[in-house]
Amino acid sequence: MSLESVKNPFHIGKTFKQIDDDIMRPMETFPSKTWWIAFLIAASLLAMFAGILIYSFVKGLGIFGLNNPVGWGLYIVNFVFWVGIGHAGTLISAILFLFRQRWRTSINRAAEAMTIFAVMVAAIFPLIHVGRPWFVFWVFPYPNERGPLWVNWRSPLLWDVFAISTYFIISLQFWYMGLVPDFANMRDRQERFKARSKIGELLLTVKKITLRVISLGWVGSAKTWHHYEKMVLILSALATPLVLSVHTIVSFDFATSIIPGWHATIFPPYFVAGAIYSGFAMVLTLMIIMRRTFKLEDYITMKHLENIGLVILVTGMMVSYAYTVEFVIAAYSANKVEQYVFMNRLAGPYAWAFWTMFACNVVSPHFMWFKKLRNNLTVLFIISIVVNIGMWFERFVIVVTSLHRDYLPSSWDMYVPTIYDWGMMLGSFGVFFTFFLLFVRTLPVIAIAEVKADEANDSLHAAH
Amino acid sequence: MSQAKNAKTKFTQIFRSVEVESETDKRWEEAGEFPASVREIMQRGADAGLTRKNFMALMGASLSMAGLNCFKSPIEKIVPYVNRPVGHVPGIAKYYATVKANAVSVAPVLVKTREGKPLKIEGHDDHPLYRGAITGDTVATIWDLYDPDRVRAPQKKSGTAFAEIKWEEAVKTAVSALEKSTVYIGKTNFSPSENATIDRLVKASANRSRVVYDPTSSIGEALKGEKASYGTNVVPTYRFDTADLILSLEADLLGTWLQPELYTKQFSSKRDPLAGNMNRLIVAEANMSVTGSNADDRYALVSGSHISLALGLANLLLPGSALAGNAQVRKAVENYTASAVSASTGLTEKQIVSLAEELKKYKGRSLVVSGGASAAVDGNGISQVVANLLNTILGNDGKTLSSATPFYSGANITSDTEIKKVISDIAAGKIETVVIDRANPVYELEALGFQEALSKAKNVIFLGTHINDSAALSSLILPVSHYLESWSDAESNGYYYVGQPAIRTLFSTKSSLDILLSLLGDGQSANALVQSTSQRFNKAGWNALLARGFTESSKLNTGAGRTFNAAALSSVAANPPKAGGYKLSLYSSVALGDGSGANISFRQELPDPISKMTWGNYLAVSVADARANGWKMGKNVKITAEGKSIEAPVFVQPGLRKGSVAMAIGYGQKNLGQVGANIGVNAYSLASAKSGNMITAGIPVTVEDASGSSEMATTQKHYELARERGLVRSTTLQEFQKNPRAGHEHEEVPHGGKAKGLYTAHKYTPYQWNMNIDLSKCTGCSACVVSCYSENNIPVVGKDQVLVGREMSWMRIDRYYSYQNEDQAKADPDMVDPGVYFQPVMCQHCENAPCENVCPVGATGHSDDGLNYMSYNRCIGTRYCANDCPFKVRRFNYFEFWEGKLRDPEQFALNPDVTVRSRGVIEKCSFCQQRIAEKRQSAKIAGRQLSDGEIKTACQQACPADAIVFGNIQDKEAKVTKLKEDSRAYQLLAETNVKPAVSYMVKIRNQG
Amino acid sequence: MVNKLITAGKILAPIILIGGIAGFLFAPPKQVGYAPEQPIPYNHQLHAGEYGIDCQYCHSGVTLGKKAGVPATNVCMNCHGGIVGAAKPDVKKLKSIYNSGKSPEWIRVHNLPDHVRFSHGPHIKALLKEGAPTKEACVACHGDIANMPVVTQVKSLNMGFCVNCHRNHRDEDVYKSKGVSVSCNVCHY
Amino acid sequence: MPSLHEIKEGLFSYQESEKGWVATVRTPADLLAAAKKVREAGIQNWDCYSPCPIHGMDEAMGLHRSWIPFITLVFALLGATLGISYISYIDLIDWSIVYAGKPYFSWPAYIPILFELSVFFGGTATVAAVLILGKLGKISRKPINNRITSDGFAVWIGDSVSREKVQEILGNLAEEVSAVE
Repeated sequence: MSLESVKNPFHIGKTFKQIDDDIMRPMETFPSKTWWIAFLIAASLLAMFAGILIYSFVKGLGIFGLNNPVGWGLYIVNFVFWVGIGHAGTLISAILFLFRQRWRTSINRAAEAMTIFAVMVAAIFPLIHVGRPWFVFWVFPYPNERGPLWVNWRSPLLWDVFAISTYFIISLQFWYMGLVPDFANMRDRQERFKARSKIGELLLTVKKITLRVISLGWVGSAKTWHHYEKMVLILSALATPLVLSVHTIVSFDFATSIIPGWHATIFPPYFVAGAIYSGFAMVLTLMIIMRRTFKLEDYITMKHLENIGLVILVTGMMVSYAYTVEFVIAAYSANKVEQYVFMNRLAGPYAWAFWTMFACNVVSPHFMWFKKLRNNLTVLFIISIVVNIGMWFERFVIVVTSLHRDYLPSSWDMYVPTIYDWGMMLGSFGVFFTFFLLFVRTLPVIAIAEVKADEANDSLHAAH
Repeated sequence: MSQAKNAKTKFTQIFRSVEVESETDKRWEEAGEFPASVREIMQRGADAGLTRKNFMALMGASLSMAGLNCFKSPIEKIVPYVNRPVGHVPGIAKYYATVKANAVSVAPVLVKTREGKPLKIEGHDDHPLYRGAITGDTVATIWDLYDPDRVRAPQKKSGTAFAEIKWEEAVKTAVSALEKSTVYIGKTNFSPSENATIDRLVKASANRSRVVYDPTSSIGEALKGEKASYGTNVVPTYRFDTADLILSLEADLLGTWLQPELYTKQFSSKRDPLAGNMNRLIVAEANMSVTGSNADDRYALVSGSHISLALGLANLLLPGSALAGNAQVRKAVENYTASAVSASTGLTEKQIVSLAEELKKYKGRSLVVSGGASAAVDGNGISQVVANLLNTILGNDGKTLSSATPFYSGANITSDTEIKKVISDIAAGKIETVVIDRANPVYELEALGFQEALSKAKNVIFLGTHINDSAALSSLILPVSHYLESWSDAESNGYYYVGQPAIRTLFSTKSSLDILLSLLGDGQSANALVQSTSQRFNKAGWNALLARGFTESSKLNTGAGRTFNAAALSSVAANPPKAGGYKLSLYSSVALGDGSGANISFRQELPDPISKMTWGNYLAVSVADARANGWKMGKNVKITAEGKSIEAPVFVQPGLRKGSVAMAIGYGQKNLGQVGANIGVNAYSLASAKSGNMITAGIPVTVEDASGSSEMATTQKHYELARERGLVRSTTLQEFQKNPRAGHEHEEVPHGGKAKGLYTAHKYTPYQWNMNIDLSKCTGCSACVVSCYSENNIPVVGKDQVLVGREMSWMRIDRYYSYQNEDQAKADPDMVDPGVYFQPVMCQHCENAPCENVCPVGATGHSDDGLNYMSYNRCIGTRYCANDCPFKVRRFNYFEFWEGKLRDPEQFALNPDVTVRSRGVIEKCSFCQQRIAEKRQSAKIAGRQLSDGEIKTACQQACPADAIVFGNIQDKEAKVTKLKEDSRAYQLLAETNVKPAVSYMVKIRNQG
Repeated sequence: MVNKLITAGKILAPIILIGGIAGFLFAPPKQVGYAPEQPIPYNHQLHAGEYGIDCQYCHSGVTLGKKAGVPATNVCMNCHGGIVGAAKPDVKKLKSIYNSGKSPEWIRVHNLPDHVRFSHGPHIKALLKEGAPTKEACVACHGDIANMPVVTQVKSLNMGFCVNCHRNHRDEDVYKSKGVSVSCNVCHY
Repeated sequence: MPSLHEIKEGLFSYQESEKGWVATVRTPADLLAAAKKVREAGIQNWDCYSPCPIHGMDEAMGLHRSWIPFITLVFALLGATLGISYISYIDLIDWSIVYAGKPYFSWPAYIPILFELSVFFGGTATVAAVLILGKLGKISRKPINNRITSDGFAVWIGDSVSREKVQEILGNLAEEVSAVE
């Protein structure tokens, strides 16, 4: 089946069969050497992550650089960073869906996968950074034999528990439900594969069984599509405020506290903008690599990347605005402690972190003003990396510089991350990329049914 | 008692085994020493019901907190008493009065015991002089008792190692060694019984001699000076509570000099600005001491130049005084003109003249004191002589100081000349046996070459608790018991004290008196000797004496003024020495003192009140010198004095004049124990011996850069902004009298004080606990900090953890340097005269506590009596509360600090009423919840309400300055309520509306 | 066969899961019913029940402070030192232990975790009516010990047990002024 | 030990009960047209199959509005109600503790949790509703042919209608009509 070319710039113009073959090629061929190398690196970082984790359970949190004024260090920096990354996926799926942005279809699957993995990585951090992780289930308000012993509903950390678990579960449902038609597609393609050995046959059978189970008996009925479409709309409508609420609540961890530099009303929008900023940058990084390695240039076009670049430009300016406003608020507040914290960011012992953040987050997105640069893969790639570095430093600046010098100068101290802190940070990338690399080889990285739906729509319009 | 096969069972037996118990009882009964009231102390609990709390609460707490209570609890046994002592109720603490006397001080104390175990040392509230005053060092002696590194049995050197021997053999060896020519080297001693016994021992043979020395130069300097000035062998009693002006020349009377707890008590009793009862403290010193930091006026001197200042003042004050006609005096002081003194001390002429003018105004009601290692410029007690001279000129003698009921009247000090002769005799083999009694001359007298001489001695008998540098070189060690295991006595300030044991000896040790008596071989027991000595002083009967712990030996009176012997000034230089180069002063640190207790990690980790340094000493240098040489904190330098040099890190200390450098003694011991050895450097090795005397002040040294730098384990690194943020508030007495709200200039009052919270406040009835801390009284002495550690089972974390900022102190004393205003700050860029402010900060128990809000599991909240509680067993350790605490008083257990870390018998020092925290939980000040609960429970049992002042927190109880008041704010008549309403009261960070339960009182300095 | 197994799995899995969680959450306290064998089978029913010896005769610390206290062995000897029950083998055993200068090693029955601080005194004070025998106050937590030949733990003594009592009674007039509280720091410090 | 084949059979024995006729069509537009025709023919028991949702299909097939938004709303409100009830019971009745001087019922602090609970309940209920309404989860179902999930479009009509009738309705839109047993 072929379609005449239409005006839509995101129109692909391939047969459905061709689309299937293109997108499923990575899953149906043996992984390349590059993939194996990348996977080995990621997996060994994951192993390091696990190793440090076990060591910290055995020895105690003292192996990290935390101390009295700075009770939260790289763990929370990483947590906020990864939660931020985890925002772009749902945002692309949900908000762009609500705004009927066609360009979402080619990237939403991978972006959602990124969300799931980033939230998983993020959620690990607050769980393992507590002093007694074996009691971390106490944050759930379950009835227990200690009599009426419950949780403190006023704690932003408890809100986090609810927000992040809800976000994770809803995102997972959204992602999974989006995959079901593609699973069915995969299920129905299996017949073309023949096993050449006993083991191969066994694996193939397992794969077939698994696919049948996870595709939930999808038959492509219009009646199902009818409900399904509604569900996508509703989940999008739910996920949009959810995604905003999650980072808002993460920002409450800081904003509801009393620490100067944390206690700011601008935090919720500031954090959400930052999350979108970093999330899109990460999507950009991943898409540039993915389209190149899996030859998906027809699906993820320069136009897609350019749009992401524009989002980065806009959110980058929002973040810059937030930085400015923070300083203005401090200056205007006549609160000496607040003022000191911001002066300390500019010129204190962690000024290097602030200026790194400034250079990465405030300066670099402005390259996106230029169409030529927006269409330059190298520039886009570098900027996407730089923005993520900057956003990591933003969290570092917020968490560490606010804590290390607060009200009483007597308790001021420095925070120096140890090798284990850095190991956990690197390791978290390992965890993320291990999952992501597995994802690109096992699941369709582009939502096939949705691409087809758009293509079908094009054909209907063309027919008119 | 059988020798232990295994240390663990041994200590368990001490408290549990009835077998051992009855055996001991029999022994004591046979000796007939124990009156009924005391015997019960010795009836240590075999009640395992309590032992369970003691053992399991301490050792097992973290286990059960780790959730093992999900499983079946382990079977526990209860072994009750066979015969329970009358009046003993398991679980209820008993207090015994005793005395802690060491070489330089006497402290009446109460020992809190539970089931026969001493748990805590507290001040003796009923003592009319001390009124509960205690030093941190005395509080810390509870850990001395349970120090695992104590020598556990007599040791004899065979080859290079020591081997345990039996007491009988040890005594036999010692007695035969004493038959040779012998020198008995000890320190100053307050005990009449011991002094008499030592005298008997020494005089028993003609070839025995006695050496008494004091390396801290506190009593030593005073005795030498008194002898020169008045020909007496006593140190007078100082009455800081009667002096309106105190001039201290290098005497750290609030920190380390003689009896700082008593002096603090006396000093602070006259720091009540509301009643107008304010004394004036003027300190002239080189190094910044606790006293100097509390001075109303402080004069930073060139190291060792306080003699010049004193003589200069004498020169100005002489006309018209009692000594005006004394030509000898006039001759001695006449060259000390204001300008000459100015050149010597670094002060301006105007300062000197105005100081003299002021002293003149306080004739007869002032007090001049001088002493300590940093005052010992000639080894002959000149500092005491010049203090005496000034006191005589000012007519203070007999008014604010008393020689009639002396502070010290024990063994007389041996002059350095004689000590040098003894040392050369040892070196020459003329003295074959050296007895070292609870001293460490190898370490302390390094400058006099003691160590080299000692190697020539045939027999070295060491009496002491640890294998210190001297013990390591001895041939026989006779382990001395802790004072809580011994009978002892002391006489001081017109009181006679009896020290009674509170526990049987933990190890195979004997009391010092018992050892001395056994060396004499006349079979008398220490108990009998003390009893007979006490009859000289005590009229009320032995049991009454034991119950009280002391008796008045003679009525405390000031006596008449004495005649000053002007010949004492003969050694004074005709002209004041000129300032120039680096001059080093040695000083005793508050934490370690003379260093004998350096093996206690709590002492090592107690931050120095001024520098906030832990775990080691350093060379304090002035800001000007640091700037000129580019020295940063921790830069290693090489200090050379008379050819001997050591390397130490630099600490940039505000309050020092250019050229003055200072270093603490007590550090750098090579042997002591697992904790105390090789921490810091031995400052004694820089002491000057050129003149033949050992000199510890004003030593000319050269300071050169050495390679590298050291990490400085300070607990406070910043002191700026304290005034601008309204954290410490101070004003002068004059300002305060004009404006009672003076000092609150930097208070932030949002919305003009009319801001209302979102919520209506909760009501707390009938109790709501509050605390008030008077910054005018607080001297920063840190007794409260030690007491808090002892009461609340706070772990010591070690240098590496302090370096990363993880000290666990529930209560810290913030120290700030500040100036009254910008102009003052600009005028003193080198920070020679900064104002020093101390601010004890513990959990503020905020009514609107930010920490409570953020705990997801509700481990911390507000109790019905207004406390911010912390349930360790609910804590999962998110550390959010610690982050959100604006005072940063919450501490997190980054590692397991107790379980498996305690060395037997350290666990017995733990308070069974306080849960030992495991790894991964937050802890913080609880306002001594266990003390509140105990009193509330007993009030409930008695069916009454608590009265004001009934509950005392550990810090309040230890505070010698009475700066801390604790009570129920709901009681309108309570002292704490009244203080909170005072115009001086303020709360930290009140602008954040956290509503702290702790309020502070503006510091009032009485300036000019 | 396979299908049956699968069906069974489908039904059993949620039951096991829910049952397991419920069991974990609501399992009856393990301590209830704990009645260890004591070195000497001291019979409370006989002493406190039949002979009516007041609890405080032996547990004399109960009104004074934290500990009720297991009696010192010489308290037993007040009666058994003479001819009382002298023929019984257990009394003989007790005597021989006492005469050897030791005490029997009793097994603790009511055992609170170490982070819980319970003081008997105020509780007995609050629960004991004027002139009534002490055992009426003890019943609330220890059950009817006076009728137990072997002491058995009858109440869970877990946190819920303590808190329920504190919470339910704190607003009653009798207890209002006594500071009955549910604040954590009443027991944990 | 049963063979793999047996397990497979046990798991997925084909149980399609809806017998009838399947007509494949070529394009989405054809499917729309076919659907329209079937509906106009007044046939009740029929359905369309496609690899992707097709815009306009609901109108073409005359499907009534989905119930799902209503279910979402009900469950979202249920989540919030359960949440506030639980929290109120705990904070007001069961375990009243003063935290930071705030009232026992600190409603502003509950808003984030209530919001999350309503989203969680609403979202999960939505997915559950789709599974039920869309007849998902019955993994034994198989598509009418393997091309449906890739590039096939088809109309299914129940066997109450004869094959001839089906062909008549669809005319030349149908590529091929076959029977489903």
